[in-house]
Amino acid sequence: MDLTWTDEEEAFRAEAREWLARNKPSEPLPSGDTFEGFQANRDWERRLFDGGWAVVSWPREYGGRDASLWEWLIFEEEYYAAGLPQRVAQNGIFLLAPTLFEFGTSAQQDRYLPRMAGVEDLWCQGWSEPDAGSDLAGIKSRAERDESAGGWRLYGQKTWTTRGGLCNRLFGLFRTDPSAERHRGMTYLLVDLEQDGVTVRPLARLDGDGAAFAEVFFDGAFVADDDVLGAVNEGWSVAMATTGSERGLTLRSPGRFTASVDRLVELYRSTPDPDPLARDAVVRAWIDAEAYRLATFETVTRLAGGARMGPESSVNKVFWSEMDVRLNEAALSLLGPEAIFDDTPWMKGFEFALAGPIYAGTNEIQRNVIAERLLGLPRR
Amino acid sequence: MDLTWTDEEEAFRAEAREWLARNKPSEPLPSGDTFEGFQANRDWERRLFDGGWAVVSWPREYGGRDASLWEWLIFEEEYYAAGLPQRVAQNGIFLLAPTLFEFGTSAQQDRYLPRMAGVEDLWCQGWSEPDAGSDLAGIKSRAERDESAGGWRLYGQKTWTTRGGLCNRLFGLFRTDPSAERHRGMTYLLVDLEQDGVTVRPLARLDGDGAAFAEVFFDGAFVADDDVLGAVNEGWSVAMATTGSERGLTLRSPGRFTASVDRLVELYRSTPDPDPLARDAVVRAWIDAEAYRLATFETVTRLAGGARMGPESSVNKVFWSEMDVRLNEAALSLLGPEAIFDDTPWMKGFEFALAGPIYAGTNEIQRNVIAERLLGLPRR
Amino acid sequence: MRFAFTEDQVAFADAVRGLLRDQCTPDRVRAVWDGDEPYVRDVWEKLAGMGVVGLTAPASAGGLGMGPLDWVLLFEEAGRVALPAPLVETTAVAIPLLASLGESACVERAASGDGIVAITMADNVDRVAYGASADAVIVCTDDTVRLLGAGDFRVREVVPSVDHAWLLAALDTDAAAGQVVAEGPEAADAIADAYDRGALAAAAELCGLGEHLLAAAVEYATHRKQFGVAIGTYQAIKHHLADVRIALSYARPLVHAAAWHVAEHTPERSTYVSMAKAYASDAAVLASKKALQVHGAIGYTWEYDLQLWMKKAWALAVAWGDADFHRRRVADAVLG
Amino acid sequence: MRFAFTEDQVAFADAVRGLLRDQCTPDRVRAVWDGDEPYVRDVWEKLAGMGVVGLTAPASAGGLGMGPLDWVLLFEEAGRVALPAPLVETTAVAIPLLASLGESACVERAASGDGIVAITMADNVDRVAYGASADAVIVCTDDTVRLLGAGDFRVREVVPSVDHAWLLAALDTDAAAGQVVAEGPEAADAIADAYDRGALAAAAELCGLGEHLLAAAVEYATHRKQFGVAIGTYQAIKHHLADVRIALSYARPLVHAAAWHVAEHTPERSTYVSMAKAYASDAAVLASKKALQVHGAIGYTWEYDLQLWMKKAWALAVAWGDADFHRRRVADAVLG
Repeated sequence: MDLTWTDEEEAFRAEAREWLARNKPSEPLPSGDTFEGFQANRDWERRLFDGGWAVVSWPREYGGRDASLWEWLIFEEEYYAAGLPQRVAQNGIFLLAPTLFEFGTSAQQDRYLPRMAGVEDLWCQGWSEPDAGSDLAGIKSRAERDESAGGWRLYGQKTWTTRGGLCNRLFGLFRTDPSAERHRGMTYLLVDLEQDGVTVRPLARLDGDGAAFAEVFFDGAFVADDDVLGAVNEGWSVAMATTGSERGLTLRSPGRFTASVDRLVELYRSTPDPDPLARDAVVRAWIDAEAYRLATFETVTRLAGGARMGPESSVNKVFWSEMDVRLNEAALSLLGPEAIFDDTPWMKGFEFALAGPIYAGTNEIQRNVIAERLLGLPRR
Repeated sequence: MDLTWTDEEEAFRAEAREWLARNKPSEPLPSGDTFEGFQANRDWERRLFDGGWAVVSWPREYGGRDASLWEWLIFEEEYYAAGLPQRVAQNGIFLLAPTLFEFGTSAQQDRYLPRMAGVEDLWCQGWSEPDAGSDLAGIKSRAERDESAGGWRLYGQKTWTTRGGLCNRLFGLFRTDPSAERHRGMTYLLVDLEQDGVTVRPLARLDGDGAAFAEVFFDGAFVADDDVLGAVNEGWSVAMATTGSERGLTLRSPGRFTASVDRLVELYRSTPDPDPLARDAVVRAWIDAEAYRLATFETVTRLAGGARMGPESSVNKVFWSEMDVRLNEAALSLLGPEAIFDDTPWMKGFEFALAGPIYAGTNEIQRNVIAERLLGLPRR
Repeated sequence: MRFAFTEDQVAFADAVRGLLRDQCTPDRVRAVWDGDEPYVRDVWEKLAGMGVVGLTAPASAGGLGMGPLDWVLLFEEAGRVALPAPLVETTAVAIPLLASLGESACVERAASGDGIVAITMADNVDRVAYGASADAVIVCTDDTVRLLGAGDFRVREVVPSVDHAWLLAALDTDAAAGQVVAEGPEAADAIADAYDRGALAAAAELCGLGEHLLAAAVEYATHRKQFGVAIGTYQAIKHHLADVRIALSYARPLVHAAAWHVAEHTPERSTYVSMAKAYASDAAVLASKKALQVHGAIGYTWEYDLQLWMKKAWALAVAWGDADFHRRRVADAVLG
Repeated sequence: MRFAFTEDQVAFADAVRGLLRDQCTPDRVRAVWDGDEPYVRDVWEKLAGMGVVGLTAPASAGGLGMGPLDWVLLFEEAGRVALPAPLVETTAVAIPLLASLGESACVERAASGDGIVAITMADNVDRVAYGASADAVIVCTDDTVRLLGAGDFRVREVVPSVDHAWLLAALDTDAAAGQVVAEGPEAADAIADAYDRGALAAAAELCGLGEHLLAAAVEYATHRKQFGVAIGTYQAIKHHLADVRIALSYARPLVHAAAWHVAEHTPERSTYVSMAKAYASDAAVLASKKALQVHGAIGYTWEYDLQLWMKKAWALAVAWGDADFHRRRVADAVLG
């Protein structure tokens, strides 16, 4: 065991820190989940790409710098410590990209990865549907074969599509075999949203951000055969690779929480005569964030040794999502009567955190997975 | 609304307090759940009976004083405030007696109630079996018809029978219709344990009290027809009246918790430099106990107006059982390093409290009842 | 000992419930959220017509001369519909405060529903609920009660609480503006009682908010299907909502007992109010979180009405002292 | 950065696990509970034979000269079988303390397994774990380390902890008895390090105890049937046990990191030890409560072995500082 960074890693950290300090926007960025604030975020992320920092762990040919997982963690720590926000490109670079690297053809990789990293394409995820939330296998949107056009025609509806109203592309699951049921007969498709037969209706989030979600309606939109990711009718297993990433390591790097908890400690120190109960809540949040960071180091050590993420990603997801709620509640409790106001970073953080136990598989589903797949308790 | 006691009630309280102060044992009683400590408790409860305080809410003819439910609550407050322990007679007087009053013949009432109140008979409950815990309808013990003897022969096993090794009588459910299943075909029987065909094997409790439970084995023991309570094969509905009492009002009178929380406050006051977190835990326990007391007052007002306890008794049971755990944990947390020792009242209280979420229907089952019967959520 | 309301008290609450259910619909709450009006004026007028707004005013001022036992159930009903109107501020707090200090003209106007009276108990006038739409503002500082008339203050800024129907105004005023209604120990006592009434009324509204959130979640879980069955058949959902039922079932008796103690002006009244506010705040916040979790993504949108209740619960759980504050107050009384 | 143990470290732990699984069976734990012996002497001798007892002693004293990264996994194994023996006291705390202060004779004897060394860090000798069966007792007070030999103390009374296999002795001794091994700042530093090692070893044992309690509950829930199905099919049971899995899965990395910080003697070592002990204490107590709830009545009996693990978890959660104490220590370091 060695919990120190190498000289190379320290140099990487110093380089990232310096670049971010020099290049980050002088003012805090507006929310990227609003129509008004989106472009400023996109501009910033383009700058990140131009500086070679958009996708550090990707190969250089696609805009990355071949960084190790360790370096990616370091970058994330520095990124969030600099006060920078979650990326508008994140669903592409963190959820689709791992699947593209694993299942995509080289043509698909060449076509999409650089534009994704450079925020020329913005990708949203087309998983959930009105009747398929926790029960993802219940999706009904379908792709009908259009042999003459060499592809598929889409029909149906997706919903809770993050930033759907701001994205030009969608990756999602569609039924391609009408005779198959549940997990079978679905195909993972890469869809151009800027075409006839697609209607996007934005949905505002609990905190009022107007472009946070969208409903996406398909009525004959076209997907060419070379935009099928993986094999036809094998979409479920292709998609599962992505949901593993969503629940596991990539969606919530420890740097996000160590940065939040550092701000919480600052808030504590600047609070006159803080309540001892709030002190306890703050130190619990601090320990939680440290536990999460160390558990991630353990995971990354295993992954670096060739292991793959299994159902323990569900342990991860429950932990970070509930930690995030507690962390923001600790801040609200420190704020006391001031906790009543809207648009403070902590109320916004609390509202944002409340989504954690719901999305990427509800925590109820995750606990079922932990019980059945990690502990071996019997399914019904 | 009037949260004051009448002059009569105040007089009743003063009389009870004075009698208890004059008559209670000079030394704290040993645990009544041990073979060594049982007799001292029985002696004390006999004295209570002789003084007319054993069963205050019963009719005078059976040893009570026709007290109202309010007076019963007052007596319980005084009883526990005097530092007196849970009664060894309790399963008879609190669980069987309400059923006897409602379903018993006058002959049964005359035969059993006075001896129960006078601790001449000690009753235990024969509900659970090795394969029927939460699933009470899964019981298998049976009573076979013995026409010539005018009664029934018992076969099978009961378990978790509280103080079974110290009691001479058992009330329980036995299958009398071999063709019926689940809730049907059971009969509520009153069984003499001091006869051939009965074997009692005591089981020690988590805290070491050796007579706390027993397994009771039946192999041809006899129950005469006049010891059938209610109708043959109608035992389930007869028994449900008793489990209502167990979960609801009678098993845990608020006086028990207000007395415990008063001791907790004393402990807090005698703790040098108590931690602010422990202060918070103590005040939470204090509020919990007050909430429970007030909710009981509301219930008693409804009962006095002719209402009956329904599924809200499950709300009650979850609340008091989990409050009791928290209350004892608050004390252990105040004790700090001293919390490690066995045989302190608070460790004993903690261990005792841990049974609360398990017995009288686990809290998982109670929450199902609350969800399905109070909230109307669909069964599977 | 009788822990129950009178038939009249229950009947009044039922009548108010009926009125609010019909009149204070979610689209009316939305109108206030959207800034169309500062509170639901038409509903407020109807409540005034029923006598609700002025119920705490003496008969001589056009009121019903009622006390906390008469109004506590009404505030639960106000919470149940997330009523966006100053019932806590004007009816529970301001009117009885002014009436007890012999200030009748303002009481009469407020009781009639014609003008609303805002109140602040902070050291400043920077966060006055309904301050932007009030005709009069009571400023309570230490042992002075000052009444500002319409000409005595200007609105500098409106600061949204997380409940967009409950706006706080920063006012500009002179230190000597308005009229000193009371000073000294008498004023200090009246202010303390006013604070207790505010916390009590807020606690009752929180109970009503919690009951609605629970009912909405039960309704959703009964009809929403996943994996081929209603999600309410799942034990995890059942236990989430059972926990809410338990929390609310023990908050209400504390709130009702606190109303009795305030009505009787017992020495323990503030302790009971604090127990009630602590419990009700926690129960309503629990209800909001569990209701959101049961609803899932749909509850997390701006469009869906669940947020109207959730955010009012969050704001009210903090207003009039949060649960930690009130538990400290109980601890100081009980533990010394 | 490499957050993993070496193959040797894992292999050593596996070997110890095998030995303990075979030798330290529940009936052996029961024997200590029943007072037949003060600790499992035969198991202790076998552990000594494997080098475990003396692993922290220098080679010159017959030990393996190993540090926390070598032993932390072993303590998890000791917890898994609820080992009733002074592994924390003698191996993690006393031997390295005496060795660091140059006290070799006593170290050599302890490392061989022939005699055990008890230690107290309180101001008195009233609660000395294993004091009744120790050949030597270390008394640490402020900045003095005193070593009492067999003739320097008498056992006045034995006080049972809730874990009946972990007995505390009240000793009689003279203030000047025994030998002062170290004094002054050097002693104070050594005592602080010893305390950290004790808390770390206890945290590791708590993880092992928690893992066993979880495994026992999973096993029971898989086979126990009610309503015609295994109770482990119920979502409420699943979620109880998932919560235990989560708590333990985040406690272990903290314990392992704390071992590294102690091994490296970093400035943050005490803070990491405190984080580990706080988390492990809470996780093990949670495991005990959920395991009991899943077992129901059977787990609530004296006969059933679950109590051996539960009560050891309760005792160890309090020993070497409870979770609140250690969180305060973290707060003092992090928040000032």
